[in-house]
Amino acid sequence: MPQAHRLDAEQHPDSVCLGCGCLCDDITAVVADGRVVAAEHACARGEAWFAASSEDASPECWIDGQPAAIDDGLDHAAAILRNARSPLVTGLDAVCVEAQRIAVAIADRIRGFVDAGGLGAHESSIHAALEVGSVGCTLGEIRHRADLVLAWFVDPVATHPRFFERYGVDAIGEFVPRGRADRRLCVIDEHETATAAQSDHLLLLKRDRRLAALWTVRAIVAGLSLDPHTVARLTGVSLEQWNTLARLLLDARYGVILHDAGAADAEASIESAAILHLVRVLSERTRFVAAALGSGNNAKGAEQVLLWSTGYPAAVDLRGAVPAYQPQEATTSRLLDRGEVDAVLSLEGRLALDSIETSAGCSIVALVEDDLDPVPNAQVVFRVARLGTHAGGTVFRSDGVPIPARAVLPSHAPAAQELIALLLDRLEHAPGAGDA
Amino acid sequence: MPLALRFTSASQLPLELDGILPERVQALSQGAIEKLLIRHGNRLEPLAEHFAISGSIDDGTLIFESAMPSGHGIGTGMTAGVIRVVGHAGRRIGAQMRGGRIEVEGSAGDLLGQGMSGGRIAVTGDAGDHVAGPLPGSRRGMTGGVITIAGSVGAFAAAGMRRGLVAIGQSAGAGLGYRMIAGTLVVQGPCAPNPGLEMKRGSIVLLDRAIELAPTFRKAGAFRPVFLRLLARELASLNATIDIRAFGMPLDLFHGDLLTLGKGEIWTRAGALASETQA
Amino acid sequence: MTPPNTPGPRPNLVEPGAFAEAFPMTATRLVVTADTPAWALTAAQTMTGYATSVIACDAEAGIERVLDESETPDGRPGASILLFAFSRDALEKAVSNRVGQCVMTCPTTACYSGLPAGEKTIAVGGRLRYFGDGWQISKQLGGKRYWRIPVMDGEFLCEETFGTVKGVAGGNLIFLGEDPRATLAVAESAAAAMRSIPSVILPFPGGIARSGSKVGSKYKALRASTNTAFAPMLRGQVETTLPSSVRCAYEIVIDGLSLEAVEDATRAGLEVAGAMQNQLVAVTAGNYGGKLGPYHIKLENLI
Amino acid sequence: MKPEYLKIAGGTVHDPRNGVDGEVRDIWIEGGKIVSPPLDPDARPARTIDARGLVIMPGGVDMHCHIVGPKVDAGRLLSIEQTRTGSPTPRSASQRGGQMGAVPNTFTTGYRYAGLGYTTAFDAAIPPLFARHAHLELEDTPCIDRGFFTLAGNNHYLLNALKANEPARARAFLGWLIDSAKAYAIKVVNPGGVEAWKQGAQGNETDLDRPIDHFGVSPRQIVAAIAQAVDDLGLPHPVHIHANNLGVPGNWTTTLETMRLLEGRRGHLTHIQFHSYGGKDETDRGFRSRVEGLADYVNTHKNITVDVGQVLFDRTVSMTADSAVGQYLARLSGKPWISHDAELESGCGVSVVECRNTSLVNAWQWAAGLEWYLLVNDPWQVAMSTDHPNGGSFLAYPQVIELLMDRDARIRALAATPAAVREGSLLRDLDREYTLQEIAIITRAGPARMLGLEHKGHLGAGADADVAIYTPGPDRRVMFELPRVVIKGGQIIVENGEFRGAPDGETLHATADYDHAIEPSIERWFRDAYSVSLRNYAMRTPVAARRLS
Repeated sequence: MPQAHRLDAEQHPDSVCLGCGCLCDDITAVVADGRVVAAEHACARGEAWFAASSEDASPECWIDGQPAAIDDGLDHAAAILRNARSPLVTGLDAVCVEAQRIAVAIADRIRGFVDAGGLGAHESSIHAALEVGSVGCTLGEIRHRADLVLAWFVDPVATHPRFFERYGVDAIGEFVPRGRADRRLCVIDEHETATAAQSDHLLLLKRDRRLAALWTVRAIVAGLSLDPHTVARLTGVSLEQWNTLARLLLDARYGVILHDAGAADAEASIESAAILHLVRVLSERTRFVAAALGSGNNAKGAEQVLLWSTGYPAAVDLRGAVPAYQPQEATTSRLLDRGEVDAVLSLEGRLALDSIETSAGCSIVALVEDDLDPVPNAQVVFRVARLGTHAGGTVFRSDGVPIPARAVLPSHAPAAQELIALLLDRLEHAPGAGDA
Repeated sequence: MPLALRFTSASQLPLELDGILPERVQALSQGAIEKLLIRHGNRLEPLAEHFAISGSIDDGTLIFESAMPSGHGIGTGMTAGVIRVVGHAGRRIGAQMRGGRIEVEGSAGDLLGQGMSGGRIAVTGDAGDHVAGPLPGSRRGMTGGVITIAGSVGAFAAAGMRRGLVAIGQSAGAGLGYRMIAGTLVVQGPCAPNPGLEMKRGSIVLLDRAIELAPTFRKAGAFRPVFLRLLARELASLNATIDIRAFGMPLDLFHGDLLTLGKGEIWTRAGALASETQA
Repeated sequence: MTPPNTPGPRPNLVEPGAFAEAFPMTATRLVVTADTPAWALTAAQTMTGYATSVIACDAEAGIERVLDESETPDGRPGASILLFAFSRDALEKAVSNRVGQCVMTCPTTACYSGLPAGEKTIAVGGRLRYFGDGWQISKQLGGKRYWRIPVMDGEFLCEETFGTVKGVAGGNLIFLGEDPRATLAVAESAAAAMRSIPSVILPFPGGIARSGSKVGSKYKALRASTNTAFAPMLRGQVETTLPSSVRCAYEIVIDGLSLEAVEDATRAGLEVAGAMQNQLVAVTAGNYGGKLGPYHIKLENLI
Repeated sequence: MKPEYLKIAGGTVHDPRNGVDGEVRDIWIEGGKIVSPPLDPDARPARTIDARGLVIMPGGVDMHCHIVGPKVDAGRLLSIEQTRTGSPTPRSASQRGGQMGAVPNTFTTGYRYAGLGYTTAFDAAIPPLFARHAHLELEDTPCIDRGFFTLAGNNHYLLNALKANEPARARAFLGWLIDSAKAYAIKVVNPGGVEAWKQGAQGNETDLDRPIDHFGVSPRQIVAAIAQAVDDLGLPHPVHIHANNLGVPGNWTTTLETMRLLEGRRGHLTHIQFHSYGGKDETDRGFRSRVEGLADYVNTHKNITVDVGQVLFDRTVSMTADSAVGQYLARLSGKPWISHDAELESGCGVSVVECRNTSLVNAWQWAAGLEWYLLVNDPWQVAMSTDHPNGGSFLAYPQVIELLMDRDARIRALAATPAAVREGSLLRDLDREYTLQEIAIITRAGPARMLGLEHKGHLGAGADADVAIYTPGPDRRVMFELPRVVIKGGQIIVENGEFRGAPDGETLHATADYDHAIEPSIERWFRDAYSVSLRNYAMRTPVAARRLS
């Protein structure tokens, strides 16, 4: 990290990097010439994230592809949303909690659907929590206590470069005073990943064998006897190796399974639930937790805001008098794929871009952070200040810890929460507001 | 004479048809039926705005005459009478159904028979995900009734099922019988690997020739118990598209999921498992 | 059985005014099936043994009919059985004991209710399931619940509840003759004809009882004792109802699911008696003076 | 500008703090506050509420509930089925939609509290690490003033300070913590026990005097030190104690010891019902209520206050920072369980539970709760709570009031419990019936006093104009379920049973005058130990909050 900065450079300590799910908040962003010239403590990925902070020059609003005044854009957007019969507010995971709260209020006023985002990664984790619950912890607990880390089809060394340094494995902790030397790292993955290269134990497992493998481990932990041939055939790994792994898990004082954020398919849901089940059973014998490696977005915030303001974690239908939970119906991808919405307020502009094919006949109001070309097929586009560099706001880390991202650069464009607060105001006070 | 509803609207937006039930319209005049409110997107609109209504319901039958993939919740909470749907229909058909009969001449969307506790649903085409599954936030699926589907189904069919019978004429997707509590499930065609995970009780009969079970299912042997004869007869009487000749010879019995009680049973054709678990 | 063109019975063959006095009893019908007709019959015979009279048995029972494959719920050979008892509780106990001891134990069998489960039912599989020691499996098919109880040749399947009806028990015919052999031959033919009537059974051995009874006894502990009035060898010692030439009386007791069925069976017996009248002195019926049973089946009305 | 008055005329006023017991008075409101009647004889109120024949009380104060924060969201997640089937609060121009399950959304929470005449509520268990989350959520909780207590009983910094025998550092840290979290009070949950549980699956602290591994301080030391520090800091509410061994048979001795160790220092023992069981010692055969001895102690020690944590017979969600209890309950039910360890601070356990009057344990819990209300002589020492949603919903308060005011209703309910409770509980012989004045104390004036809320829980001049007006009737449950008028900060929220508007409430927090010399040490601590930086942890930016100190 180069430490020599121009004399007029501004230092912003404790800045938050949204480059990955680590949400490292010990970054000193160094600002000069209206951009972040250095991000001290950041990994390469984080440096790139800060460096991508663009100049804040392009227009703040487009209507039908033409630059326009924000006021006009708001009027136009409000008209679209107010007249919509089946509107969707989505992309909540791209914005801060403050904006998410307003987004839910907008969905409530326009009587639409509201959902976190397009990828549906939350589906499996929510499904799993409903089936099993979850035994977890904040990332700092992993650092202080975990003497066994099992990386299950995740490669944090590559995707979350500072994870081991900050939250576990390499870090010194209260109950793991020698850091890495006090911990075991097990990796189960398809390939010899960067994380695998650092592991003490590695099991190579084909992706489509994940459920068979989880059931094998669960059975061993439960004390069931298994047929070695069947296990080898179903998992491609010998029963003996699974027994060894199970022993490691049971011998841990505080073990953690690191897994990914999930996916929208059935197998991923079952897999997530099985991991949580395994952890719950292990918790009867020792301390064990599961932790999802988040991404740099605010998916956890979206889940929490939706829970507290509607009672449900995602895919909420606010068309009726009370919120309804439609986890298998009102997700963004399903609604768009099926053409069941006639207007979309997307707080995550790329979502609108991605779904052009399927959303024909549907009006789009989009918020974008970058000065991209106007979003094709969107009627109204607002450029908002980039969260974490140009705008502040609270982001929930994947472990639920709220972290306030702050602006380090000035912005002409409003923050997402400011912009949609104006939009909500239009919807509440313009003629026709509150009509059923 | 049945009461016929022909879909005349151009809208593709979701229509919630949950209040349109034989037992409800029975007592209503044509005019009153036309004024029944249905949810179209986020508004309540009269039925007549979307449907041409003819006939009357003196025989207890209500017919949706046209394909309606965006028409959801048909037969929700139904207790008596008959609903026929001609053409593909939307999601949540027969949700929370307690009695009566729904016939879909076409395919059904996701969540067919969600939270169903009684009655009979027959689908000539395919059905989507979560057939006979639980209501949102619940872990318990269908608690009674019969669903037959001539075609294939998506993921999580009969997940959390508590009671009743589901027969699937062709293939089934992942999560078949996941966390099944009890009940009976028959699949004629191929099914995704690992059916019946975490099932506690209940019977799953898989008639395809290649089945993959989790390692926590254990073989008991090949049997032909009387209950399979009864099941075959029941399937025949339901006109389910299941080849009941397979029931004429012993089937392999596996018990599981040993992780969760292990009192469930999966029946397969003899030798359908490439290698069998024995402990 | 009865030859066609049978001439009518001679006058006074049927004792004038004779009537059978019948009682309501709770009744059920079981269908027992097995892999072979022989095992089905074995189960049926065993479970209907020692079931002649509720005077000293837990129930009155008999095989109603042998069933072929097309007639049973599971497509196997079987038999239908009727059982009668004084109360539904008594019936439930008798049926579940008998099914438990005589059907469940019998190779390859299964057991079903032969009556629709109306308002009144008795639990059979519902009681026997506990034999499964926790491994029993409940199955609902076609609106009925079955219990699958693991046993050594696989599993014993038994329907959970059996429908019951108010049946009629104690219908009877008494054949009076001079020659015991000839009288018995008539009774045998009559029993055969009566058994072909649906919904009835003749609970006594071969359908025929020789020890007709009267209510009460000189011994306080006994509720019934030999019917002295019909015992020919007591003719010199007690008052008798037997005509002087009669040396032998055989009784056929009829239990049926309805009064009509009992009457039909009685009629069938009378027809045989008519056809074989030259082997009889008279036909009569037993009663208690009409004070005990609500049903009076007058033989004359059935000719 | 002329003052705009709202006058509540001719009502029967119950204002225990000001010694008003059922007197007919006029209440004048102006600028969101209760004011003295204007001296100007010509002063005319802009609006007068005719309250003749009606009962007037200050707005209710719930001093211990769980309404915000990560564990409440976890509870929402696990109770979707209850929410989906709960009674609706339909959307209107002034209201967001919601359904009242065991754990309703924040809006429904606010509306329903107001709908009962409650205008203030405190969430009892927020780890400081999640304070920011709690504050965001409180901002979405309308109609009530609110705040939270923050957790300190298993905090590593504090344990280290106690281990080093540095009470001054511990005190300064607690002051800093209150300030940093913008919390209202300091709470301890299973002091030391949560840390012990985190160190090993079977770990928990069963003995007040056994030092916790690694830290070498005992629960007794933790509670005593925090109680002293809170007193020394002059926080408005004393240490809020969720004692060790919650729910464990025989735990009454732990509870008694915990009261004793306060040695005259102020202390509030919360959901005391869950800590009042016999069953382990030699004289007790099995699980049962052991309230009597504890209540006697409270009756003779004015330094102690309690809230009850009444259990009702219903389906609900258990949520606690006591991870060990969370796991115990989940093990019993086999149902979904959410546990979440908060680094260096706390734990969290959430699971779905159902209480039945046919269950011996549940029935004893129910009886123990009522015994508490009836055996504490001075109503100022006992506050009403259900530990919402743990023992039951706050919506059950009218039901509890009925059981307290009507002995016959109580005996009827008792009759439906198992024989051991029916015959073994003291309830059979307790004839006490609460008066309206006493109800006003345990639901409003008392909790406000316990919390040190000068502006709440009374109707004297200067108080917040939070007022509940009830229609008196023999059916106390109906009376308290359906207030005629509810006023919050001078604004009418409920009138004639109808919802009139949903004002935003305020978040109330305390401030402490602590020794700022501690800050470098805390900075070092954060750099070395936390997964977030100090600057991103502490709530430096003002929240929409009112400071109370």
